[in-house]
Amino acid sequence: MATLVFIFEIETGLMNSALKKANLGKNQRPFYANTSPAALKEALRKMHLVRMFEEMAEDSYIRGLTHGTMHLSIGQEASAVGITMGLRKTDYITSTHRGHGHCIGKGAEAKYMFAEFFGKEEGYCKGRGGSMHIADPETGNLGANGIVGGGLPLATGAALAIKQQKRDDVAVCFFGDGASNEGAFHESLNLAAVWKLPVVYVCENNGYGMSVSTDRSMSVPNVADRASSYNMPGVIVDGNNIADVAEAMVVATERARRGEGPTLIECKTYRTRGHSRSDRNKYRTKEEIEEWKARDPIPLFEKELLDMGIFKQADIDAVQASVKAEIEDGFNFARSGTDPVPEDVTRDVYAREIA
Amino acid sequence: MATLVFIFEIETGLMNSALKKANLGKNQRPFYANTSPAALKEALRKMHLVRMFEEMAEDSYIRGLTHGTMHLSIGQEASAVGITMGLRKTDYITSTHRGHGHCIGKGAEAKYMFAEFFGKEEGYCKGRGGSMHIADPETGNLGANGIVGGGLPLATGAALAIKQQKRDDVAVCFFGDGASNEGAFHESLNLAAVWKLPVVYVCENNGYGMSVSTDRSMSVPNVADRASSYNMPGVIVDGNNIADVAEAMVVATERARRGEGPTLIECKTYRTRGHSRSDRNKYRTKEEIEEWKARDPIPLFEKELLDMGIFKQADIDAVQASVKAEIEDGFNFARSGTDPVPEDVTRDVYAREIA
Amino acid sequence: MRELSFAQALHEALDIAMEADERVFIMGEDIGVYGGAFGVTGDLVHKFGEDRVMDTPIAELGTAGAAVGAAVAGSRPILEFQFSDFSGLAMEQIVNQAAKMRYMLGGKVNVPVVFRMPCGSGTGAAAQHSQSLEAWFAHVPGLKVIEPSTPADAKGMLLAAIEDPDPVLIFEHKLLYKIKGDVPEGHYLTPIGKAHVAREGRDVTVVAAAIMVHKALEAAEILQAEGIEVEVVDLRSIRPIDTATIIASVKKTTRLACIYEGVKTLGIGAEISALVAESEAFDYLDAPILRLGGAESPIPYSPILEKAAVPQVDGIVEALRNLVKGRI
Amino acid sequence: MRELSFAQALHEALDIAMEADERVFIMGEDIGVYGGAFGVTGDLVHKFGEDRVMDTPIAELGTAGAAVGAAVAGSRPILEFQFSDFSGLAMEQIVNQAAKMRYMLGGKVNVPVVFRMPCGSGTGAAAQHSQSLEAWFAHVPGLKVIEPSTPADAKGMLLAAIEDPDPVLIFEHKLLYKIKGDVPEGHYLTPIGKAHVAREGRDVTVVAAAIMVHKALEAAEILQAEGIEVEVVDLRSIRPIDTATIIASVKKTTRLACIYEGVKTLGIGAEISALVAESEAFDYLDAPILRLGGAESPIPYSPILEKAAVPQVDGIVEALRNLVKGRI
Ligand SMILES: Cc1ncc(C[n+]2csc(CCOP(=O)(O)OP(=O)(O)O)c2C)c(N)n1
Ligand SMILES: Cc1ncc(C[n+]2csc(CCOP(=O)(O)OP(=O)(O)O)c2C)c(N)n1
Ligand SMILES: [Mg+2]
Ligand SMILES: [Mg+2]
Repeated sequence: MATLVFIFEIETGLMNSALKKANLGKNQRPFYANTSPAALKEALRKMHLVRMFEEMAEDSYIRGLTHGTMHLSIGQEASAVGITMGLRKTDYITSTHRGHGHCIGKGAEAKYMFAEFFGKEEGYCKGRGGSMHIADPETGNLGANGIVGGGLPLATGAALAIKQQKRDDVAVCFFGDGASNEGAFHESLNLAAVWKLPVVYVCENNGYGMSVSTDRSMSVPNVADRASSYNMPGVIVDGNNIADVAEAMVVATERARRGEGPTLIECKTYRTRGHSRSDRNKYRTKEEIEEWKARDPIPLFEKELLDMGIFKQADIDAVQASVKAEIEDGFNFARSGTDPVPEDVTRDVYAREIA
Repeated sequence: MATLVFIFEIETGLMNSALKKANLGKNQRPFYANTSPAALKEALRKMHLVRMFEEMAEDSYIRGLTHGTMHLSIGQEASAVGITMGLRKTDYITSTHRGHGHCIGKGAEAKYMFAEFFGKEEGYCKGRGGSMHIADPETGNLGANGIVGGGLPLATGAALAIKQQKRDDVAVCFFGDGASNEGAFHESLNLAAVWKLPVVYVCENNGYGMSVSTDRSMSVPNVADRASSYNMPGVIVDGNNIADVAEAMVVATERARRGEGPTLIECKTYRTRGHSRSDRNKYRTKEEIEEWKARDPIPLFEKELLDMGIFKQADIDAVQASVKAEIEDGFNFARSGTDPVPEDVTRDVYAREIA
Repeated sequence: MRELSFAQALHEALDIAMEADERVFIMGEDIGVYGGAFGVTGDLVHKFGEDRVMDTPIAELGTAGAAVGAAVAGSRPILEFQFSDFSGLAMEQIVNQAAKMRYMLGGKVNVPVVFRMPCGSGTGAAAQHSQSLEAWFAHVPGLKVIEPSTPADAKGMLLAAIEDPDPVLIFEHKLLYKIKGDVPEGHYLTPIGKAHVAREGRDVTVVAAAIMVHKALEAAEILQAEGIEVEVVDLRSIRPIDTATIIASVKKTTRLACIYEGVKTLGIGAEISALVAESEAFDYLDAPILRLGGAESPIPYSPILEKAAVPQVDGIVEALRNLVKGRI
Repeated sequence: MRELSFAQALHEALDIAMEADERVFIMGEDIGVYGGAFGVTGDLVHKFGEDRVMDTPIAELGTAGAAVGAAVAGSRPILEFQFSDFSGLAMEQIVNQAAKMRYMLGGKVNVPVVFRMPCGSGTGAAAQHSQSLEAWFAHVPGLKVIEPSTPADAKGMLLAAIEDPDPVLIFEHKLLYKIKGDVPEGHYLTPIGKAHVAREGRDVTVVAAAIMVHKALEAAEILQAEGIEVEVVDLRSIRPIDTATIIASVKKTTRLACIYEGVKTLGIGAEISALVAESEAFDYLDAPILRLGGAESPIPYSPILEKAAVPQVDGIVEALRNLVKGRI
């Protein structure tokens, strides 16, 4: 992260660092100096939204209101929101099985996400996808993916399309530490580097691929160590610190928009919940989980906002209250949604009906 | 290549460097100092055998005596022979579509190879495989492969079996620069590193994957640059110099046999023929081809042997003459081989016949 | 005999095979301390250690190929795909290498590898975790494809697969893991390639495999009350297929229904139908050959739609009734 | 009309599509200056530049997925597999992503990608370069699978594929590339999903695709001399299949033969047979349904064995003669 060049972004409130650099106090790192209070509040709101959305989803799951499986990203919200907060609607993301945060970060609404979980026609995928395929192409989210590493080639291709259409958008690819051992990682990063594509690969390294720790699955300590194989920058950030994440992302995004090619960002983070519901956490210790819980990204962000005097506690409380209301409304909206009818099982397989 | 630890090898004539180091004159690099004249002669013989075998095969192909396709390794003999000359019969290799050299290096006989090309029951694959699947499990050659990168996981698995069976054999995996962009490369090298498998990955980088040069297909200049992604040694050698190749291979093999894990060796070399017969060489210049022809590995080796006084011209002539006779005999043997009968098309699909 | 679940029966087969033969080892994602996504490997890692019950990185192509390579080099690997859907990443090694290696090498190597393939819908896991892809593999000479329906067969067929010199894929329907049944103790083999008449009847032959055998048996029970006698043939093996047993049954009942969960088009029922239609049994047929297969769609998430996407007992009953009564 | 080879016809389709629509681009191994392993792309790189005729690294999974991603992001990619056999490396992206994405996302995206799949045996390239795997893909809802047999159809169907909003795989039999035929000038579309009666006859219906259409027509010519009239239905599209045309033909001729190069078991003939056996045409059938498919083996290298591994004209003639004369 040599130099940070922030460009003013109407959609996001990030401001040009050239204008702002002069104002940097000792507590004012670029993220806080260059992000408008409105954008900071929006980021905080989204982090809470992700958290409360997942808590409610978990609860619904336990109560038997949804079926299937569900992967919670509780503890990883700083990475999801820090990466997406500076993106435009026309930028793309590809997401993972642990994708609720990415989806909300990119602009989805909780109510349609809930509707999807309840298998309703109002859901983002009209009830066909569920949690593992949650998507919102409207806001540039090309979808969660049930295939580990499945989004890597897709994001690479979206970036290729951007380049061929001479747009200055970017494609962002979320994936996990486990996914980095898939061949798709290697092929995709090599293609993007050779073709100088506008793509940012974001590894959310939460230390485990299901039950297998990175030191048992990876031959190097960091996923970012592999960036050198593709002649692209590899950046490691504290994934529980939204400022760290967002600053690295600005650099990567601008590099991509300038046509200088891809970047690999590794967010070191942790999922405090099990991999999915069948997980009995036999592969890690309680202490480890507790240590990470103490580094919860949401209070961490709130503390920085308070310390720097950007917000008062009352502002934060208001954010939380509004998110709570949004969650409740969304849940109710979804519960009373429309069930699909069996006859529609083959609808939307093809764009044009076939014989 | 920090230290070279040569172990005396009955099968190959390589001698312990501790014993030999004292004798190193200024022209006597480890390869020449530690390899018996018999083994050097055998290496030279095999290089000629590969060359003449392929010239004869090419000729047969042009004359319409064989069908299908054929990939010649002319110009790459130092790598094939340098890598295999120190191996035991119980070591494994996996080979590529350009695999005649590997096959001969590992111990196959020309006559059964010719028989295979002519589709005869006497062929190594009983006429079922042809050039692209030439194999000789008897000598540890698990086969050429029609799938670029197909041998990477296979060699990794053979190494896993060796480890599980507590043998001190090694598995050697030949592959091309083009193959290094396949996901199979990434997955295999990571597995081998994580599991510390006794495998040596040998990239024969001839500058092109079919028509695409490495600078158009790879995001780094050298395949060996990627070894760091797997926390394994990455060694670059002059693939046209058998001494260079063999010295690097001794280090890698011994490391593997000691249970210290995999190595990646990159042999920089060149194929002077086209990729296959349909190749019109539109992607490279005549000058480039001529430059490399001037670095032909066979004369290069012969010159060193003569310069160092290890052989006289007469010795070399004798080698060539004997190879020539072997080729002619082999060709005749093969031409008069047995054609398969159509009814046998489903023979050998299964080890046990199925219903 | 004791009752075991399907998953326990598979576990017991693995245990027995690993006890008996040092060359046998298991690899897969989260099969060690996690015990496997469906609990099949369970505690085996504690008994046999991490060298023989190997958690792998998430790398389906590499691990599948490593299993093939290990098999050729004299070991007896069993690879668990966490979901058989992920085999899409490993088709190259399964189809182009494992299936063809022996043949391409003139019969000079064996490839004794087993791929365990949890499959099927019904768990709400949607399009990428619910497929029934056995037809793909059954189309490939060099592979064997089995699909047991009972705990006893699961154990006996997995043992047969492990001891088989050729590559075998065992499809395990996820909804079967919890069903229980009598399972013999100790070592025994259930031969690959032999179907089993699970219920005798004279009015119509149903050919099914895995979970569809249970649905067909349920349907048969219901139809029995109406005086319709359904014969249920449990295929057990998809490649090779036991054509003789099917033909004998059809000659007796004169009607054939193929019921399968995979997508109808080019699913296993297509092959059963064609096998009978080209055989001597053709002349015995008194009605068109019925096929009930999966919908022409990916498996949807909504439980309502998910049910609609594969044959259910109601639909089977109705279709068989119509077939027997000539109302097709 | 002028005569073009099958390869030239495909080339012309690519040229026209790229002229007409800036979003169309081609990617693949050695399709640039090399011109493609079978010469289909030829000089297109000189006309459209390296950004629209992209040589790729050898990375089938990544490039297939990149094509899918580009399609979703508004481009119209065409990916050439150098040999369709290599799609084994890319099944994940073709089947789990391209085929399902639209459905999983509730119909909110289109995936207009074309995969070009050179296939088939006859070139001595052996087991890993000679397969006919169309049945795999035709088993997958969300994909369309076509397989033209003439230069005119090759052009019209490739254009239709490129303009189609859904993923289409076009199987191109390698032995067809050099055959010649009349090809209309300019832009036209040959609809996906419609079979074509290539020859009329009253004694037996042969359903075939791609190269087997030519072999069937040759056989028909020979049988004509014996007074046997063969109707040849050129399938053209494997998914969707034009059931109506097949059924109409069978009702007329009362006999059906399915002839295909892919492995017999679960090859496309299994589906054709089953479609007819479950249909109203069943009652019209005067003989068992004949299937001639590829041998139950990988494709061998030896030219003698290679020929024996797939249906040849002699064998087709004999089998049809026996079918019509009731000597099956
Ligand atoms: C190709 C594939 N292999 C395996 C799985 C099963 N699976 C789902 S998530 C997961 C772990 C993924 O680990 P990581 O990439 O680190 O993501 P995380 O779950 O930690 O967010 C596994 C093994 C899958 N869905 N797809
Ligand atoms: C998976 C796969 N993709 C593509 C091909 C077609 N092909 C055969 S050889 C070759 C080039 C391989 O390049 P490299 O690995 O550098 O080996 P070289 O031919 O240079 O020895 C290609 C593209 C193939 N056989 N397999
Ligand atoms: Mg992880
Ligand atoms: Mg090369």
